[in-house]
Amino acid sequence: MESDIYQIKVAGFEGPFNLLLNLIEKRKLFINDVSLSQVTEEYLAYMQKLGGLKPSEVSSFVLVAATLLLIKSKSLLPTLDLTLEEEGDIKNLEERLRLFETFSKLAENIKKDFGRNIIFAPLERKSDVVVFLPDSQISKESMMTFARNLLDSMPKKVFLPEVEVKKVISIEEMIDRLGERIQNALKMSFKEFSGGKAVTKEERINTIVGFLAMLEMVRNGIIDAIQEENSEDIIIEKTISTNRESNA
Amino acid sequence: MHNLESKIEAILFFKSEPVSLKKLGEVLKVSPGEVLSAISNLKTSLENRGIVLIENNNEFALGTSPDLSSFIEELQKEELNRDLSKASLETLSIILYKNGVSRSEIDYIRGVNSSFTLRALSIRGLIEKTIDPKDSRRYIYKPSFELLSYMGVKSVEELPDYFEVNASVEVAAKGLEDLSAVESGENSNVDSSTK
Amino acid sequence: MHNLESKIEAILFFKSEPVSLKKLGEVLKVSPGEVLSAISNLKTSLENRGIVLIENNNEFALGTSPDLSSFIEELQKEELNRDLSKASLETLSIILYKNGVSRSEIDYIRGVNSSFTLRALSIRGLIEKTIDPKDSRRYIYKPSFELLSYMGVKSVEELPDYFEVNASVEVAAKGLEDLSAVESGENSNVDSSTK
Repeated sequence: MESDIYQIKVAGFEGPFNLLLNLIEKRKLFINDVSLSQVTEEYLAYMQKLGGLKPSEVSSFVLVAATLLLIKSKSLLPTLDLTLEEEGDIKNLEERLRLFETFSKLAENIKKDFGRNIIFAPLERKSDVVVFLPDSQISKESMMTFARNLLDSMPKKVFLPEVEVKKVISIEEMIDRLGERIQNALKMSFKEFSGGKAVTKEERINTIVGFLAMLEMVRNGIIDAIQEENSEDIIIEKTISTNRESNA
Repeated sequence: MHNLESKIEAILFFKSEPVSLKKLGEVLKVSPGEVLSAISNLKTSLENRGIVLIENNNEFALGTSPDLSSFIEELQKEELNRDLSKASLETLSIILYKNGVSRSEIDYIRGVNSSFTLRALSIRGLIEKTIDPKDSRRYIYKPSFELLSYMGVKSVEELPDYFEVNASVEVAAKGLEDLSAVESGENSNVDSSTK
Repeated sequence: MHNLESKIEAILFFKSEPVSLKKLGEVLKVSPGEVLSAISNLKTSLENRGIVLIENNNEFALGTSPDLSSFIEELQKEELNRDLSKASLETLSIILYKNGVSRSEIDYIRGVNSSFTLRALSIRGLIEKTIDPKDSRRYIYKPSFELLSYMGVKSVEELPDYFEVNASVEVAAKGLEDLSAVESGENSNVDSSTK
């Protein structure tokens, strides 16, 4: 527990949207593919420091990273063709980020207003007549059962479901594929670089090579996350159906 | 002769905890419509007074006027906890402005798993969970009376820009349906733990 | 702007017990004469309402209108004779198996806020509360003697599997400390990001 608290403090961000929004706002940009592409490298660099977070948390950062990689690749290599699904992922990330932005702003207002003007409920009445009124539902056995059921229904730590792991693995594959595609596109569209305007050909190639190196680091980060899966677990709420069983 | 309005006032005063529309109708032997119209009169009578009527999810309670907050706080011995973490603030803003939201929707908007934060907020009494009438396998989280009290509003509608925000996020929530990945992720969680 | 009258109404409502003229003058920082004249206005405002002002030996309190007393009595009777809710029974079981438990520990184990439930159990004489010797701002809850004898035990140790279940409850309640640690950890996180 203690090490988790420490890590969260070091990380300083509650999830990928928080980080991403912060990076965009720092540059005073609006949320769109251009701004997302501009902050991608910083986001990926930040992800390198994530080791030690719970895998479930890492995977939420990785899922967003995958989409950012697509956006960045497209901005580096306009000739790179994205699939419809990939285009959809990009649009979806932008929409979710805007939604998150809305609620982050509201959260700031709530921070200001919370506890400022409180509506108080009355204090407990001392004069309430106490008459002993038991209930036939109270017995030695029923009380023991209630206590036991309650203890059972407290959230347990359970192993991360396999789906989560699979999702992360498929992102790793996706990054591999993306890396290949970029390298191929780089070979194929070489003439594109000769028409460099403000930046020289060498600079552009350097940018892309640097980006590929970054991809490799992210890939390694994901592998770390997967390796941690077996040793880590997450908190999960008891499901409703089992609660109901205890009702009966 | 005491009318419905004063009877409701007496019940809420006597109970000193939230009373549902249904319960009021039963006790007073009148229709929900009659209760609501009497409640609306009671609200008017309480304007500019020391007591206010709070309304939340068809439940009603009396409390002290938010304008007198600092004054009443001096009479209060219990320590008030005004600290909220960033995660809690984000989660509360979603629950307040959507006024009834599932965990998967909260996770979708925040981009992280919120189960820990939701439990902590529920323990503090700031949110309430009920079984989703549309899907009995999941919960719906709503603001509690305690939360509205701390925000100093008599109902969620009094929150700044409530209608505007609530309408805009309704639209955005439609996009959620497309995102089956998150949903199925949660459902499989549920499945695996019931086995 | 809130006048003296509404402030007095709020104080009496909040305190739920008789408050002396002297005390009202002190809290409101006005003379007894001013309090009395505001009280007289308040009495007029409360005419034909569900709440009345009760006066006795220069002490003042709010109460339900005497015209409604039979109605309220009926309500109370019906309330007290109702079956205990699942929430009440759950809470009671924790109080029995952790002899001497604070509200926050109960809230933590149940995952929800228990203040209304505890009050309902108190009114029925099933539990007793005493001030926590470790922290005078909070209470410790214990089963009442009547409850134990109703259950046919002389002490909680005679409850089935007491020592085993008690140990589990103690362990579960320990989690509360971890929770507060995380909450404050999150708070310091917020601090560092706002700087």
